[in-house]
Amino acid sequence: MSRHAPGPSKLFAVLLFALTCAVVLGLPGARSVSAQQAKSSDAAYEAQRLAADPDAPGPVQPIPFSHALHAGKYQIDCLYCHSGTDRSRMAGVPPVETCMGCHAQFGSDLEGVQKLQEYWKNQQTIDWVRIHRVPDYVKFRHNRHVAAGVACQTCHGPVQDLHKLYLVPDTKWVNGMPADKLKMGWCLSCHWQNKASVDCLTCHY
Amino acid sequence: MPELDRRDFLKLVGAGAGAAAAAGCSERVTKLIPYVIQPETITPGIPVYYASTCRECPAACGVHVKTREGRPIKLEGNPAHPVNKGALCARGQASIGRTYHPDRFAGPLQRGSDGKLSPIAWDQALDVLAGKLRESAAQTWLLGADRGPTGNEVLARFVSAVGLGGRIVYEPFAPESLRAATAAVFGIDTEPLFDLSKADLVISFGGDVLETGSSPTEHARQLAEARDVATKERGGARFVYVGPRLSMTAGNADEWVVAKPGTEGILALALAKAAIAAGAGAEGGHGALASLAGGLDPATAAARTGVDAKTIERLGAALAKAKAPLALPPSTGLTSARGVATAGAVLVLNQVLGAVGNTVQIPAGSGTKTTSYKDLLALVDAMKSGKVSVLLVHDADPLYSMPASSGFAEALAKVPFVVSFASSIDETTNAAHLVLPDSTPLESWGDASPRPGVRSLLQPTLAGLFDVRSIFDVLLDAGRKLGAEVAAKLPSGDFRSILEAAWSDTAWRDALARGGVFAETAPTGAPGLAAGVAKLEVAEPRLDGDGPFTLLAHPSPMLSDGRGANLPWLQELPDPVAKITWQSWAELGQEAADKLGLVTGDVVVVETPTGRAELPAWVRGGLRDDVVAIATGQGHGVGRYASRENDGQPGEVRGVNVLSLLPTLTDEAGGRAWLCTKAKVTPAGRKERIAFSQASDNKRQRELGETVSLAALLGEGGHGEAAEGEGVGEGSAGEHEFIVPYNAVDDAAATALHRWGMSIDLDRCTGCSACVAACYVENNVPVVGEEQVIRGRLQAWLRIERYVTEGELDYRGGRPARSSHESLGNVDVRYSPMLCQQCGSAPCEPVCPVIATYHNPEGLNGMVYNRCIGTRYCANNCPYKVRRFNWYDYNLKNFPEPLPLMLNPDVTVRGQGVMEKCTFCVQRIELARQKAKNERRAIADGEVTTACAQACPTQAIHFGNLKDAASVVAKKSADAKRGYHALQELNTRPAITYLAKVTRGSVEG
Amino acid sequence: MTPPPPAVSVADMIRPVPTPPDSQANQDILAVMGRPTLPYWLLLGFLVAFVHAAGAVWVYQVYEGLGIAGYSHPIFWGVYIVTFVFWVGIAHAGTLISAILYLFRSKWRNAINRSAEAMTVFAVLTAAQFLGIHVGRIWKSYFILPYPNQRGLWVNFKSPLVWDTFAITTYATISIVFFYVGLLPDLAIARDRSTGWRKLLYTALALGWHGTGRQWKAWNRSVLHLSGLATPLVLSVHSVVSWDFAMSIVPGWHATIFAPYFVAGAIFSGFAMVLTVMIPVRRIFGLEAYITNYHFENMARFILLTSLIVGYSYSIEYFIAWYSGVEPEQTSFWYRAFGPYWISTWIMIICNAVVPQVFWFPKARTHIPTIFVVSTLVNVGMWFERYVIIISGLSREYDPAVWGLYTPHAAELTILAGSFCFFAMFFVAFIKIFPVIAIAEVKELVIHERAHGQGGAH
Amino acid sequence: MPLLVGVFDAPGNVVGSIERLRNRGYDEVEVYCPAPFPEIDDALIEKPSRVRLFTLVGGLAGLFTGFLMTIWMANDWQLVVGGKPFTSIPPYVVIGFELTILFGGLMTLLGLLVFGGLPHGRFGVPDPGYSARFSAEEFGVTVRCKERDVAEVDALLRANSAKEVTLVEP
Repeated sequence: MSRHAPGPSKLFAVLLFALTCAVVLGLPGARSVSAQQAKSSDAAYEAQRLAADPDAPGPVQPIPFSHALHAGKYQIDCLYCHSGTDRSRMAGVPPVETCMGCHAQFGSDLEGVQKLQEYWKNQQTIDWVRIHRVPDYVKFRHNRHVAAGVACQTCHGPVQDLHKLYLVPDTKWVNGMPADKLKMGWCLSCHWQNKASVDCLTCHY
Repeated sequence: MPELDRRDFLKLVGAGAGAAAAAGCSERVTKLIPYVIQPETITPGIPVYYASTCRECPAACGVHVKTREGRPIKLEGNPAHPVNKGALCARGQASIGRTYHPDRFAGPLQRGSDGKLSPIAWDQALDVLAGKLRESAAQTWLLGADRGPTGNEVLARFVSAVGLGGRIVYEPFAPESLRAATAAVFGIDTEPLFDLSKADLVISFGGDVLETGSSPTEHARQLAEARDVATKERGGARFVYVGPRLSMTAGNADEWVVAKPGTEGILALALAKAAIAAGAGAEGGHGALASLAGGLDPATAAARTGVDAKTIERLGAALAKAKAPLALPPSTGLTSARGVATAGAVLVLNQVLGAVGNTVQIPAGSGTKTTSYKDLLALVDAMKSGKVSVLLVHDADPLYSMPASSGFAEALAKVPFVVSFASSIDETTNAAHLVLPDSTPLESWGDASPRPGVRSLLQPTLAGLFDVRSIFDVLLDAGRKLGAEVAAKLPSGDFRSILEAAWSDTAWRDALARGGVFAETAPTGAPGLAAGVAKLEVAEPRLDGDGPFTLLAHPSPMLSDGRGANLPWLQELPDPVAKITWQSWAELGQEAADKLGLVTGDVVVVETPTGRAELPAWVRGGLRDDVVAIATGQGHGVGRYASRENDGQPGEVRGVNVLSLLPTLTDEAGGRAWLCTKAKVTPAGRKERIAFSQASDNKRQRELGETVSLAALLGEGGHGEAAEGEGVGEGSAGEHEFIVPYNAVDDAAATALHRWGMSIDLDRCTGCSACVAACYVENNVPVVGEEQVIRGRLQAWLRIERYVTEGELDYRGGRPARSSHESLGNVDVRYSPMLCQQCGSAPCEPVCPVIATYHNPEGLNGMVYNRCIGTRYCANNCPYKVRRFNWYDYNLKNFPEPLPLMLNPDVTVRGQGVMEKCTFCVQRIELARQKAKNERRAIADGEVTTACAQACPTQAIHFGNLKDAASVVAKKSADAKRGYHALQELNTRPAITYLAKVTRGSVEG
Repeated sequence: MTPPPPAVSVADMIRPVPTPPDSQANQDILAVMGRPTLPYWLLLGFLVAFVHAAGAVWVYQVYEGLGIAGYSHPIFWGVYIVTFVFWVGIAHAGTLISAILYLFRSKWRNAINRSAEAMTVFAVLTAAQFLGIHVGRIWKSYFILPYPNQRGLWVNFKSPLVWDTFAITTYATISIVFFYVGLLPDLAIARDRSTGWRKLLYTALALGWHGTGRQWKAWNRSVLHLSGLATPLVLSVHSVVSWDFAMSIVPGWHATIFAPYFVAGAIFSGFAMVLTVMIPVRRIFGLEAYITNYHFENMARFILLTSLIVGYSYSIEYFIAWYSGVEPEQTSFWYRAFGPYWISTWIMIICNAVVPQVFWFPKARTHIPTIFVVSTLVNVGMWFERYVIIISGLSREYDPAVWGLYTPHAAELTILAGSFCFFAMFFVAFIKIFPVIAIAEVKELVIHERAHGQGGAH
Repeated sequence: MPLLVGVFDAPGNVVGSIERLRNRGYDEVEVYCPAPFPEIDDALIEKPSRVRLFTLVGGLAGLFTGFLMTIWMANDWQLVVGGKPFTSIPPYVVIGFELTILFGGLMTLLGLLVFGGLPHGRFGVPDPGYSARFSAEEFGVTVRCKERDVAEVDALLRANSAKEVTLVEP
């Protein structure tokens, strides 16, 4: 609960937010991107191809983003893009700004990055297809699990090896019944194992 | 990710919390939409708080706006603000709904030739406005409420620069009489400040300071401080209420003096005289008094006021004896054509008692200076005679809030071009030709200064939801369109820059952070009496018409002057006294009703010289039999919630607008008079179902809303039950030898760090219902509407029960008798908040077949919505009846767009067919737990509190960890003399300890 | 004894066993199952139609929410639960007659046990539906079963509602088994005398019953054991139902007398229903030879007895309320008799405790119209008994601020009516498909009498 | 082998003939009764039916299931309701009882099928010698014997006042 009062940053925030909303409402954005860089590695091209592969499991995303490339090859820390996940109930999904932080500099020869820059130019939001979700009456807390040292892969699968993301199936058995990934029994089996709270009110309220 | 949340809610609202499970929402393709640029302060999932100011009433309480992903979801009191010190009243709590109101205008509108309002673009709208101004600036008038120092300044500059006819600052409940009286008595045109916290004897002459006064939250807190039995000796201040009606404020008094309405001034003078006779100290007012209260010996005063001489002498003596007495002037309802004299008399009494400079301050420039009512009436005449060609209306609904007899309607019809700045539909806007929607308080910059030294800021916490613009920027732009010379006279820049400039004398960012600059000015001392005193003519007021009844048009605590009527929460919150929702009702005294052969629910015709109205009667003992009382606020014909739905479409008039009955009278100084007519009351011969939220105020001597006499508390015998400790109260005195004393701490797991508990101090609870409103907003509690309330389906998790006296074991047949146990001159009202008691051995738990409700390790009575199958056995078995069932998918039916945006994302929205109830705001506990858990410690006292406790103006509710012996709640719960548990003979082992209300008895001379 | 005739050659003896005219009992009772008449079809058609109408209302309720019913805080249970308890009560006569009277070897049961058992089965089926109709989230109601699930959750066996689920399920199962076992020999009889689809049906159901020695031996034993099991069951089921209320702390519910009180009431209403149904059936299908006034008189005696028990319970409830000195209890009962629900209360007292007293007079016990009227009134009275207990109890609880009132709405009343049609539908169909009287057991008597040459069909 | 059918009116005679046939060493005897007559069954089969065993086993199984299930489930995931102990016997008695009855009843049905030899014969094909009159009010006694004994059996049955005796199979 960040009850600290709004400093200059907050004001800035409010204005920025106003701007964002205005943009969402379709007013023209004011920024542009220079794209003059060296050619990307073949690995990058390969990754992009695989990430876009319609036959691979998982939904086709607006941008062929490869976790295997970023988290795997380049070893970028999850929290670098998904910031806030260690502080908040919700996982931080990187704003376009974050992506542009790097891709303003390079990768513009990749069609995926071009798409990204397109989004940025029009100040549009990227509508990713959601893959991991729990019902709304389940109050999952990312920060708690990060604090407890649960690896992201535990729930999200080996993202560092996945070019195209999907709900990597995993089944635990509870009372002889199969509990699929992100189902209650699946969460519980881990909670029981690690002596985490299994009080109903921990997740349901 | 606002969009994401909205989608979530839409789905939630669509599918319902539980039903979603069946739907298997994980299969549904949903989008994950991040920001383009994420504001650095916003971390999705973590609330951010911004300090701002509530603009529901002139009191200008400071608020913290709780935002999630840049979206305000709740208003909380600003602890740093001197007015409300962290509390926030029901109206403030509900005001967040204005921003997400389904009636809001998406953008500017113009009335076309077809008579319908149709959207136009802003610049187009501005051209239209500018054009009108160019044509007839001199015949243009600006009518609206006070907008704070800077706002007023800008408006004034605009008026002069463009050369408008003038500006009317209009506030229907403005205490003009009091201002005039202060001017007359002390020669200073200001509003006196009353500090109840210092007083040891408060006598209110019809001043309903706790619900509809100038600053209810503040006064409630002060009164509670003054009467705190823990710190003040002998029960602290005594409180006497003078007036014809047992209002909420009166219900909190020790003694109720039933005076004839309008004779408060006379009584005040008589008391002053009696006080002097008993040797009141201050020389101040004696001279003036002699001239004013020449012949007012107790006997004559008694004859004129209907208060017997003995009482007058007794009270006089008491006032004389009191160290810090305080007399409060009448508030709106009792302001008569003699308003100035009455208020003046009260001020004189204060002067005589030496209260001025002590409990009464007369600081220059306090309160809001409104235009005199007579000037407004003059404008109405001008409008009638076609002298006004353009009327700009903002922050006011005069077409509703002006008495019909003033002819405002006809006058407005004569105005060729009416511009409204309202952000959502109201009566006046419905008649406007151009609508330029202003931004709501949560979206706008601004400031307010309720009294010298206290400057409070508003800052926007939401933008882009609607295409609306601040009235100031609109007017400035329109003005600038009129040419360079006008523009030159206008302040430069937009309103925000103007505001910042106006605050340049302060540390702007600091001020924003704290919510303003709060430098309380030093006491003003006691100014001497001015010559004006002699001119006061204290006498019975003029009342138009004839008829056995005096019409008392008292302000509604929830709807106020009608501005609250379109907020569903305020409609559904039961009136603190009548416990009626969504409707208008006429209060009649018991005897009067018996004479007319009326019972509660019978429709009566109330006739005055200026109008007639039909509305159901509520028969009560707490009202003089020569008075009929009707609350303001209802009677709207537009607005989704303000008006009744008529085959699916709003537009049928809801209830009665009492203003249609009032003649247009003014007080001596031209201020607005409310107590101004007699009325005839006749049965209409039909019945109407009243939307009561409470069946009966007879508690049948059961262990609810207990009291303990002061004598008993001080261990001086009297009622002995206090000594019993457990099971305080007349009803339970020594009867329950089978009650097992218990320790609520035992009902938590030994290993748990917390046992959540609550203490509720009935001696502090005023019944204001702020907690209820807070609960509604915090927990996404649905509003169900009039018809459902009548069918007994109110969804409130927390309700305030209003019991009168210990009650009797009446075995009347038929329906439970609505007619109250009140009686004239007798105050024994017990307000008792009732919410889930989180019982240690809860009757609701073992009967649930699926363990949807259970007892968690920290002592909470958990309710798992998605497990519930809706057998409703738990609710049957709950003796406190605090469980509510979703008979329909209320959240689907009653949360039209964009209301879902204000739902609390941390609380599941309950779907059709599940049980719901209070869980001590477990979502707040979970949030607080994060920090504590990271630091491997228990949640500290004060680190988490429930929405109800937080909102309470008097801090009657304390929430915390009972396992922590040092916590406030643990200490409070340990109170052996006042502590009791509701219906303890059932041995449910509640976690809530009530502290019995202290009966201090009537004031001794 | 005649001397054996001279032996003839084997060849001469070869010929099929001739079939003489069928026995009187078979003819009479199977005649009931004869070709349905037009009025029969009309009646059945109406019933089916109404059941569907009620079903439509229920679907609408599931879609809209229980709000369309008359529920009102704090009365969370209404007509649905009332009707549930009512039908469970009705269901008691069958097993009682079949099981308990069987153990007591009171042969007069033979004439009525078949139809009574049928009623039991149909009544239980009707009642069971109301558990589903009543809950807020029918689509989640399977949560109430203790089945292994990935959530790792079980049910709360401390909850009377779970007891109820088990009791009703058991009772339904056992009643059906009992009904079927009793039906076996008659199915064989029907099989031997039917053609077409009926032949097929009965052949299948009869499981090749021939009435051989070992079949009868096993059958006798099974019926004995089933009776032995069903007797405590029938007493337990309504006790459990009564605990749905007695286990709570609601004034007017929380009473130790409830179990015996409810069981007596159940038998009371059960017998009344059997009479209400059988009197017309006997009349229409001319079964006077089998269901005689003697049977009716015995049942009237039972009604008189149980009526006395029920009446006693009423008075005891009030006595305890007064004697306990618990004010909420006293208040609740006062309002029960003189409050908003006084009409229901007095209907219940008069119909259940007063009217049946006419059976003290043998004339009344043997006068069929009287019996019919009384039994019908008892049914009405027993429905209102449950209504009074549930509604008036809930409407006057501990917190006077939230006292409330409840009046049933159209939806509930439609579904209530629908439940009667549902029950009737099954029974009407049953009349034409299965023998309404246990033929084999009737024959047992007939043959005995023929063997020992006694008279009178008792 | 030939099959004779004797038709009787009185159960007493049936019992008589059965005993006689047994004494003469005829084992393949079967009776068809229209109604339950324990004396006949007992004459045919001496030892008491073992259905009782099934009932007992079923009942006990139910009882144990009832208690073990409730106690185990309440402790498998311990959730406090109404501050009551997890293993609280009184409420579980109800479940125990109900399951006793349920299982007992179902096992009894099973017993009937097993010991009653149901389903009996091929679908829709009656035993040779069975006829509809045995589901009316007459009794049938069928005897399968060697050809040379036909006469004796015939005589024996008639001697026990069989209404008629017929040979349905040579």
